[in-house]
Amino acid sequence: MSIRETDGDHSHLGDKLHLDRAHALHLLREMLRIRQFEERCAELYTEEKIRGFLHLYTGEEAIAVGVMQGLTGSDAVVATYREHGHAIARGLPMTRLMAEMYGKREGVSRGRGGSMHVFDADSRFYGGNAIVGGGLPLAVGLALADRLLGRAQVTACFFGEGAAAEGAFHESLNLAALWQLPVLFVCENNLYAMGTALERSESETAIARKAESYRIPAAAVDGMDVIAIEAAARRALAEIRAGGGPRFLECRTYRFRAHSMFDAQLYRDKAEVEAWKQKGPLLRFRQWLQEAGMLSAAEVEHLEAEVAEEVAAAVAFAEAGQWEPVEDLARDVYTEQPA
Amino acid sequence: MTRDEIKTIALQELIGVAADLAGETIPGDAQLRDEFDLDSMDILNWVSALHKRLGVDIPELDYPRLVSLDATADYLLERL
Amino acid sequence: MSRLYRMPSLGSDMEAGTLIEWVRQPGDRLAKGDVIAVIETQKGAIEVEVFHDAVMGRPLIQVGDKVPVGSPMAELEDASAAPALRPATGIPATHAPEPGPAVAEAGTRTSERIADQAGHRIGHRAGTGTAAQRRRASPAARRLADARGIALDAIEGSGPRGAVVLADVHAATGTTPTTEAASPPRGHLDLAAMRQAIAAAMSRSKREIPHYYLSHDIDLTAATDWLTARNAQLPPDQRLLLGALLIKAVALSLDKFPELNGFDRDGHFEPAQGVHIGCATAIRGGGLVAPALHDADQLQLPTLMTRLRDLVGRVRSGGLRASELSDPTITVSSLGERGVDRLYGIIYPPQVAIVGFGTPALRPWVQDGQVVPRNIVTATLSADHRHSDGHRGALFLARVGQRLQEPDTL
Amino acid sequence: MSAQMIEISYREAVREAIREALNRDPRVFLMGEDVGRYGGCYAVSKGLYDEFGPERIRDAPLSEAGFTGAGIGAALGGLRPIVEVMTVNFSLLALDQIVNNAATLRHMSGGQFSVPLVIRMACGAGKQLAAQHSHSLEGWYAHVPGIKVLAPATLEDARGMLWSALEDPDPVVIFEHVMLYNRSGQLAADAGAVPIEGAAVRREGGDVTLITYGGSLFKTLEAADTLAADGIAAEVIDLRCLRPLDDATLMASVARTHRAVIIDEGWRSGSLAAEISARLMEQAFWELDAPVGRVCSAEVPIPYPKHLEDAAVPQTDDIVAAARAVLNR
Repeated sequence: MSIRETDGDHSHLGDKLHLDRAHALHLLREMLRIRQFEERCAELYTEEKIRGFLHLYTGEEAIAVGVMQGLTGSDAVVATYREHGHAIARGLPMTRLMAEMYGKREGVSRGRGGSMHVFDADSRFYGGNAIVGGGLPLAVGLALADRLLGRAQVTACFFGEGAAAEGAFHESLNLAALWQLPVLFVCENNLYAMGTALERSESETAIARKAESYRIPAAAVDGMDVIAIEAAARRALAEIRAGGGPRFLECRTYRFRAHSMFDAQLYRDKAEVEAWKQKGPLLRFRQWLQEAGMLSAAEVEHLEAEVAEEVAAAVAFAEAGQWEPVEDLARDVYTEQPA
Repeated sequence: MTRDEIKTIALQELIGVAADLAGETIPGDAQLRDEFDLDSMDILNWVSALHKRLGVDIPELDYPRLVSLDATADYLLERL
Repeated sequence: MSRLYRMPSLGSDMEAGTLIEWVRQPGDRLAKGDVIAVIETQKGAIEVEVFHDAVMGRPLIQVGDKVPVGSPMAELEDASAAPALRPATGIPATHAPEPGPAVAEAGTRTSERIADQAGHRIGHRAGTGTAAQRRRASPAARRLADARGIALDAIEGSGPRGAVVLADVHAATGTTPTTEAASPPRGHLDLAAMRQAIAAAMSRSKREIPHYYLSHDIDLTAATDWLTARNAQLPPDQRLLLGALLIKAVALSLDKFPELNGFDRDGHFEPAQGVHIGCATAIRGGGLVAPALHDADQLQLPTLMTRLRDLVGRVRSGGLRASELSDPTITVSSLGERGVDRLYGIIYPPQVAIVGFGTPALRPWVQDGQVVPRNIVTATLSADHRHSDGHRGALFLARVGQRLQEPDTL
Repeated sequence: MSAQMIEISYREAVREAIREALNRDPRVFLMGEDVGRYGGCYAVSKGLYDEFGPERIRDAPLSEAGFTGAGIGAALGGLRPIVEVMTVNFSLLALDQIVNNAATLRHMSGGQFSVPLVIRMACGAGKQLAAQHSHSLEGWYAHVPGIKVLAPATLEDARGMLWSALEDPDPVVIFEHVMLYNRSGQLAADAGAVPIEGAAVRREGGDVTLITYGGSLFKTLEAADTLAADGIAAEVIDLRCLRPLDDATLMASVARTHRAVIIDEGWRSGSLAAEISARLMEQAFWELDAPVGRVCSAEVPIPYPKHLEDAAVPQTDDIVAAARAVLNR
């Protein structure tokens, strides 16, 4: 049981992952959809169309997109408050996601949750959880239900490296391992818990090793490499589905934008951000595709235009949405019982 | 004007000044002051009303004669 | 400019009233003192008046509505602003520019505005003493007392620090907690409620007021002779009753005895500003009301008599006015020709004295050393010993007697 | 009611309720610290492990946040978990999961997800367990919209509330006062589910309404006996359900008695008693003939020595005195 390190060399993928052109373009498109959606959200935030906290996933898109490739429709997803990427990659309609950002009734959570609380029953997307570490026990419970009900489903649980400092993280890993539950823990280690650098908050900065201490097979992956992530996720998911109990992926990544919109980023150098941007998942994957002759510049342009259209349509949809009537304020605090 | 007509007028005017007696049955021989609790103000108002209606002056000294509707009718018949 | 006509308080025990009739309609000009509406209280239907010249505006409540004291009943337009000056299209006031204070009060009469600034209200008859402290009472007791038409002031409280509690209200009304009072029929006196109100007021009076009682026989021969002679010359509607003379004699005699004319306010005496005689008037079938004959000391006898007839008539028909119920400064109770020799009254709180007259009768009387038959009435005084003494009370009764010896000066 | 009665303790009544639920619905399982082999800290689940096995009588590590959250997740995933938290004090470790997740998910997700979870926990003083095992924080939970809060005091409720709570699509927190577990009495052999809404009038009386719940119910009934000996007829209302509160029953009673005393083992400041008092002011002010009285716990951590523990929580004499005070007798 060791931590597997991966690098940017995709040659090893040949026997594990059939990377045809269509799938490669799909991965690129998914990352691009997330990127453009969020860039537009940032703009809309400055225009006061979107309020509250807005945490952007920019730079980390490869993780959500990569992991989701291995999930089936009946698997469950538990995410954090930086979950737009997961929602888009999971297949939630961008229109209703944008309406949720606006707080409109047409939003995926009826506008109740906003940016931090995206929920979708149809795709088993259980948030949108804004208490750091708070989603992990839910994932354990969802997996427990699957186990006890005999369903061959997996719950993928995303969280940042900051969650590793929470008790709920350790309790959940312990429970999942103890009860051998079908959970894929995905740690998005972007090196900063809000503004606190990893080495300033953790005595052991290799998060995957913490999982290992609970006897959960763990791997550390280049979080900027969508192919590497997909490969690692597929491998882990296959092991989970085979009854091997939980698996843990630590995806080493970086967020290009501030923690939330109101963040002066005093805690890191611009040079550091720039250096990471050069390793950005979109940039690298696009370059790799072009170098491999799988993608032309014109195709990139066309792809970007298509995604821009989708984002524009989502904004139009959100703009046209309705506010939930105030009379419905108390609706769904409790389940309405049939009269 | 017959005695009965006079008696009817006397009753009407009595009710006029003491509306709260409207629902009462007032026998002709009933002692108005004692049985129907007429006080000096009621008597004065009644006398004033009868004066206006019939033009009969009823001096104060004669008030004691107005003991009942029958007695009043008799008295007024004399004075008309 | 419009003001609000609010449900007037007709007594400290009144908390709400029910509108029975709008006597005046929107657009009608109202002079100060004009009756605007009839309201139902536990003391019967009462005509309520306006205290300023005004034009009746939009009614804000409907016939049948019961609203607490102080609730707006109707808008009153300022009388100086002729209705024709109002915009015909009825632009909502909220759309008009916000007028400054001076503009806002432009329609208000100067005297009234000054009075307002001085903290007084014209037409407000109550004395200038400090406002009586709110009676401690439980919410439930307040509600029941209101429903039963009983003044809280009239009830002795057995609760903590003298608070009136439910049991006190039940005791005062002789009811049990399980019996609920039926609501009185509209437009009629609720005799049961009145009975309870009397019971409560009299109980409180007997508990709280240290009465002293004086009795004095007065020779009425001169007065009755004068009256008989006068009435003999006049048609019935101009004749006087002896009661009018008695009221006037009492009213005039009070000028030297201000301690008998006023109110007890938490143990302190507050002299009244005028002499408003509460004329105890029996209601056939039981019950008693003592509405005020305002400024009785200032009225000529014929006027006083006219007012008295009007007042008694309205007691019987249930048309008393607000100020008549709340304003008496002393009460006079006369049993007239069908009573007993003498009556000792019970003071009606917060008044401090009540004068009683028994039935005048021929009695043996010593005059110039001879026993002669004279027409004698026994006058009594029940007064609050906290605010006056027997000696002063005796002088007062003697003065009433003297006044009645010279009826032509009344 | 059936004529067939059985002698049963509160503890056994709760156990029977769990057993019935496990038998009736395969989705039901019990999870908590030492609920299995140990038999439950208060022996409620004794014997169930042998009967139902480790999957359905699931011992959890000392991870209140973890297993309570897992209970929420399992409920989301289609199960009907009964999570046992050993005492209300420990539940604070799971408060994030209960308040931030269980209570919010339905509303926050726009009605997409329900959390049909039941959390049972012991509460209350009386067993000399001192300041970290004896508190009554029911009022905190009753503060939170999105969950329902029950306080079964009687055998019928101990036996019958659980099934109804499991049937409820929303999270339900059940408080079992530690001093009730050993109380025994007669219960119908076929006793079953009872409604989990509405207060119950446990004793009728016209002079004063005594409002209480949980562990204070029997002290309050004792107080009512004492008062009755002095000619004071106290009505005793058992709230049963702390959220939502049954305002109608409270107001109807106070409309008859015009006086109320609330007995609540929680601390006075910001207590459930404070909430009820406020509602009486809002809805029954004009019925009140005296200020509302409260008997609550002293504002101290519950101490260990018996005499101090007794002094800290409402006792029968305190209730009698408070009732007399509002009656001015």
